[in-house]
Amino acid sequence: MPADIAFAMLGVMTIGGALVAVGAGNLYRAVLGLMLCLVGMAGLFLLQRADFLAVAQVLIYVGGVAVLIVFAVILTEREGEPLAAAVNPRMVPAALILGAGLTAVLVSVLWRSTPAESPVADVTARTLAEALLNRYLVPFEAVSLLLLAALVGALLIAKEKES
Amino acid sequence: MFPGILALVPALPFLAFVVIGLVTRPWRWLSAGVAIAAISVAFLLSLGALSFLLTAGAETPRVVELTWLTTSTLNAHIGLRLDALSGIMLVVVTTVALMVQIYSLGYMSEEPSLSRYYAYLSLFCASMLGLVLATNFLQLYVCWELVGVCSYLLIGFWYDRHAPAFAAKKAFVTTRFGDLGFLIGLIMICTAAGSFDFVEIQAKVAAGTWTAGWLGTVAVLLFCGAAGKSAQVPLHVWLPDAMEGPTPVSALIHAATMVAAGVYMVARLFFLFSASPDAMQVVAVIGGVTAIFAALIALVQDDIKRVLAYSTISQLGYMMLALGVGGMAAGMFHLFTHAFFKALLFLGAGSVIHATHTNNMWEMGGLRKKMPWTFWTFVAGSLALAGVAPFAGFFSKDAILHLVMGKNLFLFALAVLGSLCTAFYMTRVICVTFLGEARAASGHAHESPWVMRVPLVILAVLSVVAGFWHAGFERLVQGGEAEAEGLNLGFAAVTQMVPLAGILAGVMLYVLKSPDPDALAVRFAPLYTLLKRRFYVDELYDWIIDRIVLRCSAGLAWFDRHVVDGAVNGVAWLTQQTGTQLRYVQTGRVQHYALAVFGGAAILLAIAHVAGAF
Amino acid sequence: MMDVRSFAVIATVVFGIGVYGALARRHAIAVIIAIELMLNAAVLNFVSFSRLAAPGSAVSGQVFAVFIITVAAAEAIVALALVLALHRALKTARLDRFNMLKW
Amino acid sequence: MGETLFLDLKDFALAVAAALLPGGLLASVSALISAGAVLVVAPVTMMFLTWVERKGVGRFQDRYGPNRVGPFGVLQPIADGIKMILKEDIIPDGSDRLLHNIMPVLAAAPVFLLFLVLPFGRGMVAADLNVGVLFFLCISSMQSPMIISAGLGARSKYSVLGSMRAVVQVLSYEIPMVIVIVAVVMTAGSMSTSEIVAAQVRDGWFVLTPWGAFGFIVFLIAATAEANRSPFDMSEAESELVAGFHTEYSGFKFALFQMAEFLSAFASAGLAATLFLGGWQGPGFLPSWAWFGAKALGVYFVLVWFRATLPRFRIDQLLALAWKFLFPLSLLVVVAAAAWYFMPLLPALVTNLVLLVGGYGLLSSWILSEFIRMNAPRAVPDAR
Repeated sequence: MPADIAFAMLGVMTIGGALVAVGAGNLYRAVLGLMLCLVGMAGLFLLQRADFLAVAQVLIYVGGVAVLIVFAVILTEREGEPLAAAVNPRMVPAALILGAGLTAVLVSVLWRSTPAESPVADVTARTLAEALLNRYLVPFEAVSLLLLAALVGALLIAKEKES
Repeated sequence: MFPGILALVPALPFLAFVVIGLVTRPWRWLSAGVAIAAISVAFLLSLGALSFLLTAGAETPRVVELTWLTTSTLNAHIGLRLDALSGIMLVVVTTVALMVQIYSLGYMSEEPSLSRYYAYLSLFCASMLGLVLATNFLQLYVCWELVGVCSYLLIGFWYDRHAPAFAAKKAFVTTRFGDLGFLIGLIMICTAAGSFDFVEIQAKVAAGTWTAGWLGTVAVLLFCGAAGKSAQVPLHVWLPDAMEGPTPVSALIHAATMVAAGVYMVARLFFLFSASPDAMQVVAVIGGVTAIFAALIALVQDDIKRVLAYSTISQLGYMMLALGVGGMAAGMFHLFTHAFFKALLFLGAGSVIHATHTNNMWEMGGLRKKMPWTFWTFVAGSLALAGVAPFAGFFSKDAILHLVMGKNLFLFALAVLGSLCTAFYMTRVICVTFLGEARAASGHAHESPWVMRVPLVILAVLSVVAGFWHAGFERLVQGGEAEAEGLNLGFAAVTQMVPLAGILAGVMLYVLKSPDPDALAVRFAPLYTLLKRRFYVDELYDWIIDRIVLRCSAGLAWFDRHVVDGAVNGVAWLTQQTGTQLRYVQTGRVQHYALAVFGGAAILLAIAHVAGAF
Repeated sequence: MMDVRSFAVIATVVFGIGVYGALARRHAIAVIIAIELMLNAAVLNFVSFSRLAAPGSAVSGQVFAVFIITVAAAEAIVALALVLALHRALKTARLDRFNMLKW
Repeated sequence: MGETLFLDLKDFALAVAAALLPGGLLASVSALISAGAVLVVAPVTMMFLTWVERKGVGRFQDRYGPNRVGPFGVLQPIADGIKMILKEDIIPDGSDRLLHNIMPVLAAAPVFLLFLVLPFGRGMVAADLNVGVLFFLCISSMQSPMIISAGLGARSKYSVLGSMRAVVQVLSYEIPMVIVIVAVVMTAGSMSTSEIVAAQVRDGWFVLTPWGAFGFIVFLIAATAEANRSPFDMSEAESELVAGFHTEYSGFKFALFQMAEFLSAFASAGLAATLFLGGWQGPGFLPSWAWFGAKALGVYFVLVWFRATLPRFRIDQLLALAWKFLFPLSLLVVVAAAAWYFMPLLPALVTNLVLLVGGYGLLSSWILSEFIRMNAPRAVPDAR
């Protein structure tokens, strides 16, 4: 089935991107891995007919957040501090055990659950927009306020102090 | 209309207190005006209440109440109770307070913090009036303590001087001893009755709910409070020292507010006391002893205000004596008349002090010419105090003596002796202060301004005429059930000899100098010293405190410092050590914290999963 | 293979990888990247599980996903600004050089 | 005549496929055919565009332009391509080899996706997504990380500076562009490109309304900047940065970047035609796809015109243009579009004119005066 093939490819892309994102010693490559993972995620959304979300995901994450991260990397890059020492060796065992353990527990939870009928919800941009602007209007506005606050706050924090 | 509108009587002075404290403090004469206006309205209302009682009868108390707070076991109310006792007391308190406040305009005219003075006075009146109108123990107690606080504030009004501050503290602490007993008694009776209300408790007492012995215990405990407030032996020591306060305040304390509270409380709870003959006996004996004890001390004091202070203690003893032998009406009548002439005497003494700037009688003398108004009003007050007919004191004291004679001859003897002393020392005061040669301080003395004279005159008139109301008073208080006893002319004629003898003795000693008082003092030196040192009561207390209380305290302090503090410090040390060790867990690295958070979440999740939650 | 569970497994794995990265990586920006991974795993779960919701309310899951994406963007902005400020103050963006968050 | 030419071709191919393959794969095959068509058409278009560009600029500059290879030099792009492929591929020392190698591909690949949602003619849209316009935006926004990664992959100062400028520019101009598109989407009531064209069939071209005219201008300027084309080609300003982010790329890698640039510019032109110029519709003497091609090429010609005519902006002026002039105008366009949608014709016209001409005239003149005041030369304190 083409959909299954697409799912497998996207899954590999997502997980592989995630592995690159946390594994790459070079931060630029890590960002690329993140982008790969996010695009794979968008594909997984698309497979579930969440068109709008897929597109928004790419627009916001790949077009926005990833670029911001790259900018931050450029601005914080320093000579003589090799990015290669990317992981803290003393944290690695604990982090590995915790990450693997958490994944194992959650997968085990999923395994025990009974598989349910999984219809593909028919959510179009129109229905999503109607939900956002009717039922979820107040949270929607609150989120816009939050964005504004975050924007102003980030500007204030990051601004160079004038000497 | 009555008694609801009477809420204004305590409320107005209280409001004056608030207004003065918050608004008019910078303008001292305005503050005085506010206070006087408030008390004037309260005075008029009180007069209205009394006349209402006289026309409508006072057999049953009129009560309005609001629920203050409700618990599962107790309901506390706040209310107003208008009956003969409270009606009369309202008039007494507001009259004296009004006179004192007007008088203070002159006496305190140079005081910079006049606003504070009038604020305290207003609060003092408000709390006393609230006490008078109380319907239940709780309200009574609250007002009772407020009265104590106000007296503390006013005695220590000149708090920047050592003596007033010390006297204020002494007054507060001493009355506190009595209040402890009062509080215990109050808790006992109220928990036993399940109510604070006088009416309910009275009903239960009348129904014979409790044994006489238990009631006696309660009554004696309650009487402790009264003894403290009304300066009965052995808790009288604060009152003479309280003379350090401004003289008008002394007048107020002695005549209407502070000391009257004790007597009033006993009268108000008379139903309780009269249920226990033993308690009545205690009251009577304490009263009688106080009466003669204080009168004896008063004989030899040099300070004009101290003489008056001891005379107050003595007169309060008479009131208690009357109450103790069952003469509620007689006791209250004495309170009534005493309020007027004692206020008069204090204001007169204040006038003298104002003119001479000294308290010592031996520095005055010959003031009769220079201060005629003060002299004549003072004489009127003294005659009333001595119990010379037909002044007010005669009627009230005579009633008490008559009553006591019928009950207990020993106490009667004490009372008669006290009466003799009273006449003597008042004669002494007048002779030394106003007659004879002018001495050091009276050279530049002059009559006081009219704002001080007017209250003197009004009170003098009241001191003369108040006694004639004794029959009506008795009817009002007794509620018409017992026919007024009336004046026993024969008995009065006999007892009248006593004050006259006292006056005669005084005149002989201090005008004619035969025998010479100084020679007498030398001759009876031990007795004189004993009296001069006020029976060594203060010294005894000092000794007790130094030797017993402070030593026990030292032991307890050691315990507190080493055992209690040690335990507390030990706990603190333990906490600190634990924290010192634990803070190494706080590495300051955000990823370690995140590890802890995620780890905790993972473990919880795993436990829930294994337990089968999902 | 297209049922909700397989999507959820992918989300879980990505989340686990994110946890590892957030804990083990040294550079603050790498940690932010890992946090973004975790947030996205959550978004994927919202989208997937919304399919199991009653017809008509499936949209709620996607609405939540929209909110998460928005908030994640805001979070990323603030976090990066903080990293910049940190870098300016301490001349490093390595979290293991930064241990003032104590006592 | 030929209206359904391409659709018929596809149907024929599908019929052949249906005969040869099991039925379940038919949908996939259909998608593959459409995608394949896009993949074939795009490079051809790109070649044509380079020729148009060079020829056009040449004529504007009063020279002939390419005229040696083929008639009027039409085969020049093929010659260029051969040259590019044959050139040496230089990977500078110290560059990130991985990034250097994959970034050109990753930068070029998404551009093809842009063509998926453009309706080339009646019924000729490869993927009629209900979020079509948003899809277009999302793909074009993917350019910025690609550009910056390409610049960083080269690890050259010129590349890094060029890529950062490019990204700042793209992000800044994306905002007025998106807001203007919101106005169109609001009016059409859909984000699907074919629906938007259908709405213009119903209501007339949007460019003919006041808000649409202003919106079209904003869109055109923003699209020019998005495509990093002159006068907004800061990122590859030869005089300052050699060639911006693709300085260190040569040979076919350079060709891929060039292709991405030309194609995205053309896709933007196509989107402009779709959103404002009525898409494929036009008088029936030409087939719908021809109308679309003509309109898109017309818009593209305007872009060439810009390039040939206008001098380059300074970077701060460029950003100021986006934030201080286009951004307020785009917001006004949205309000005006709403007024147009809800009001009868005459009041709507008045409102639009008041808002856009009066309101924006005042606003922009105020902003301009402030801008000039702020940028006025200041007395430089004596340097000791």
